[in-house]
Amino acid sequence: MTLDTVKNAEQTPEADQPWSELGLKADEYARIREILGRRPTGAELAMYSVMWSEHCSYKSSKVHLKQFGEKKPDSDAMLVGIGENAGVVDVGQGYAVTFKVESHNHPSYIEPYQGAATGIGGIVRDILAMGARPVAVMDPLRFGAADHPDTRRVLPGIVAGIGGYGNCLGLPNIGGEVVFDACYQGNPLVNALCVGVMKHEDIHLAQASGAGNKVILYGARTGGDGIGGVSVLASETFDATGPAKRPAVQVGDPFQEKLLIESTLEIFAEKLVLGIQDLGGAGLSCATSELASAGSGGMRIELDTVPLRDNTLSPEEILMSESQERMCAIVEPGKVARFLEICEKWDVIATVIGEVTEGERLEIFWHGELVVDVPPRSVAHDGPTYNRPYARPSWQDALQADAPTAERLARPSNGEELKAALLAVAGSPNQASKSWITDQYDRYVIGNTVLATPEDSGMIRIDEETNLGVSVATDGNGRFTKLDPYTGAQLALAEAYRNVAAGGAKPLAVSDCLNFGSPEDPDVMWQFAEATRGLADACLVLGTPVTGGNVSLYNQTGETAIHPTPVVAVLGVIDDVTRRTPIGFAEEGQLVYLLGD
Amino acid sequence: MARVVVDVMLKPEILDPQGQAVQRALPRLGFAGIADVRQGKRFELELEGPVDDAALARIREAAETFLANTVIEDFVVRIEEEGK
Amino acid sequence: MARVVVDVMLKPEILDPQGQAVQRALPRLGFAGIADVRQGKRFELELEGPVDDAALARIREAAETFLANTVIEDFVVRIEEEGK
Amino acid sequence: MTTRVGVVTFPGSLDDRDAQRAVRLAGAEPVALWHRDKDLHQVDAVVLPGGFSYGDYLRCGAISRFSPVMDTIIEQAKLGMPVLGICNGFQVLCESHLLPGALTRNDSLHFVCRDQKLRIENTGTAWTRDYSAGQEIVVPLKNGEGRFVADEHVLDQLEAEGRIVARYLDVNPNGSYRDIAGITNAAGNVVGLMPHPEHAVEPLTGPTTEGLGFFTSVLKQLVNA
Ligand SMILES: Nc1ncnc2c1ncn2[C@@H]1O[C@H](COP(=O)(O)OP(=O)(O)O)[C@@H](O)[C@H]1O
Repeated sequence: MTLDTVKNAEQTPEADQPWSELGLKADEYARIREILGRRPTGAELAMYSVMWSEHCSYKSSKVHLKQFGEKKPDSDAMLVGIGENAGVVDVGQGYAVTFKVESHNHPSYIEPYQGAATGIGGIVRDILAMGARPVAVMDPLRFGAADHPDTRRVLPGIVAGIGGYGNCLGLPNIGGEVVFDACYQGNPLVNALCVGVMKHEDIHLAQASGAGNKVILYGARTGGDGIGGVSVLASETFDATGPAKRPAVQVGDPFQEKLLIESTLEIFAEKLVLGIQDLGGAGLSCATSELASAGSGGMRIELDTVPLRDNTLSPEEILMSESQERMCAIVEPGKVARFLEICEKWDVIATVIGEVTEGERLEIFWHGELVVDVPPRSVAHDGPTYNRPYARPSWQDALQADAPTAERLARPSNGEELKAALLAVAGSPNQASKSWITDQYDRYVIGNTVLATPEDSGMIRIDEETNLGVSVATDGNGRFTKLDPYTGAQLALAEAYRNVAAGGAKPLAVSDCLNFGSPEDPDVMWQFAEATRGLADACLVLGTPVTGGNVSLYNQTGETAIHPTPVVAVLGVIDDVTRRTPIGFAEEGQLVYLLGD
Repeated sequence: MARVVVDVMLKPEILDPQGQAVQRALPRLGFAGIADVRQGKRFELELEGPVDDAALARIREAAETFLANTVIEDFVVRIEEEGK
Repeated sequence: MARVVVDVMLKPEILDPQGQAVQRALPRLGFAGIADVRQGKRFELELEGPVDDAALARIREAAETFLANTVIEDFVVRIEEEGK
Repeated sequence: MTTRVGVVTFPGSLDDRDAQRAVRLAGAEPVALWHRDKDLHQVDAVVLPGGFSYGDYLRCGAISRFSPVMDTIIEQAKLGMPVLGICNGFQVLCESHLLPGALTRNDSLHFVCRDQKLRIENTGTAWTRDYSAGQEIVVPLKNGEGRFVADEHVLDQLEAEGRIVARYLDVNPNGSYRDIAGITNAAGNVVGLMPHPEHAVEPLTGPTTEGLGFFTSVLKQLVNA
């Protein structure tokens, strides 16, 4: 294959391009041609296609997510809001906490162990990139019916993957959820949350400024994993027989990630970086375009300097590769040597792959030939925005009318019936003890876990001298949300809020993972619109801003969407963790109160 | 009894962190000249009956559906040579 | 480049829970007639130079001191046959 | 002079800071040791902490065992310096042949994290003097490859020489032969332990504070020596 350079693109305007296979729509492809004033090169097309995918561009959800900003409650606690890798919250005593929940649903269905493992890896790098030391993880999960044969394939792999990766990183697992419901049979939900702690002055942002500053790629070598994964995996629907395409699956290396964490924290401590970004979905396409567009000036990358695991990769593939455990940093020339030294200490490969330039373009070269020449903002931020049609489903009234209200639900009228009802509840997999899962997770490592399973919220001490701590709970109820998306999202928030308060912490901020079906279905889009509206309204009332989160769409099997499942995480602060309130009765003779009505 | 071996290796394009860790350690231990290391699994199956085509076909199916994860792994089924 | 394979298996007297788990699962999946399963490791080493006696001796030493833990494991070193 | 207890960090060590905290709470001075540095910086004793050094790839502890710091530790351990290996550290000690046997995959094939009851069987080691014979304690246990195995002859010898330091009670969490949770070398200065006493040193974060005894024991041993 000949190299598709910018010059070549200019000379061959009519060349056929696989924009459709890469998930782009005709009008999106036309937009790209308009932005560039020519046809894109293969490498440019790769970048636009991954960055403009639903997963990276939030093109269907953006118009609704805006409300989290518009209805943002006044809060002194927000240090960094939506838009960065993760939001940052002031928790006092000079400390800041960052937390975020993300999904890895589709990859985990295809390859449960690696899908879930790399889900943990991805969210941990997001938190690290903010300048924080990751201190805990949580894992809200949804599976199909407990007795379905495919649950047997999916569940043990997912749990082992979360444990395998999180345990090896040395991050305590302080909570999560396990819910079984047939609606998740062909589309389990694997959401992962990470909490990180830093001092205010350590906050780092993803931006590249200052001409002459170096772009350093460090961590794992780049391989052929997950190429096209972003656009295909996260945006296409599975049919009932399983995944139609089997794109390369990413394999995680938690040991490499542990080294990445330690080296990065040492690099932060010595103040060696100006801007930093993790490589997640969309890999280098995302990191370079986001860093460049958030800064001033342009960027020049020599793509052939990227260390490869597979020497046959083309520039397009290198730009799209989702190889795990990589980060990209902007470093002043005078600090490069020390940066590389720290990486060497931790056996982490680090390479200068380019620099910040005076111009306004992101230019990428392959053995001296220009293969990408784009305005970085057009890749990272100016993706399409859809106002998808939505309408209250025709079946919504019937569904609500059929709901078991107090009047219609037959109450047990005798001992036998009461026993049967009790046994039915007690025997439900959703009520059963989760210890067979949580016993596979390390909750002790780091030695700061104050509350973890089976408590209402997870709580972590962040200062051993003052006993300052934070707590997090996640909740979500797809059945409620299906019945009434507006209220269902609010219920999820209220429950997580209560769980944090019950442990003794003051709720401060919210992160959310919005798991829904196809946005192209007006019914689903209505659920999404209602749930976001409900969540934004409730956050305003409770005074807890949404600091960030993640949207996962196309969660469906064939035409059937999962229950709309917004998972809401609430973060709280407690100034003295020794005053925490565990669940359970501590001593005989204590009084029991019921609060609320 | 007859023995059939199933070797399961990660596909070449899939990252093999274990093999890499071994490869990086070897030179430190004084073993130079090794360009690449991949680590996989070896299953030794002892059959009750003879190793005929039918038995091999069944084992191949077991490897395909169970012993290997063909999303990320390749496998080879072979009859163990005498004297091993 | 030449390939040398090192197979590492738990010694027969050491319990192999992984192999046992596979063996117990096989009949449930419809694969009968398998009397025993042991699971071990397979290392594929790509040598930079030729596979001569000196190279094999070094690999045997690496297997003995590093790739296998001879307290609990046995190993076999062999040159990969052609055409594999 | 305060007693100095070194805690080694290998790439992938996880419980190194926890071990340092336990050393501090016991009244000694924790000293961070780096795997590439042969120098032990005048420490009086060494802890090899838990974690997944080198990702636990190949075998747990197999790659760490060849790090420069281990050369010195092996040398010093043979001269009588107290060494405690916890979990991954225990695996490193077995791989180094400072302790017999090996640690293999749990019989459940799952990683297990639980509050584990143990009986201290030998109070004569450098790390268990502060316990009473037969004392039962609860400390966290968390491992995927914690099943202690050795051949019958070695097991019999360990029993006969009283070198089993701690045994699992109530539940054997990983299928360890003869319920073995920890062992010592013949001299009693090198101890390997699968459970994590360093996670049971504060009432706030541990199930008990019964793990502290390992760290106070070595302090007494060194002060009396
Ligand atoms: N996937 C999981 N990962 C970690 N902890 C979990 C997970 N699922 C449940 N837990 C924890 O187990 C405990 C009990 O969960 P659950 O029965 O769902 O309680 P609740 O109904 O109070 O939310 C909680 O502390 C919860 O955080």
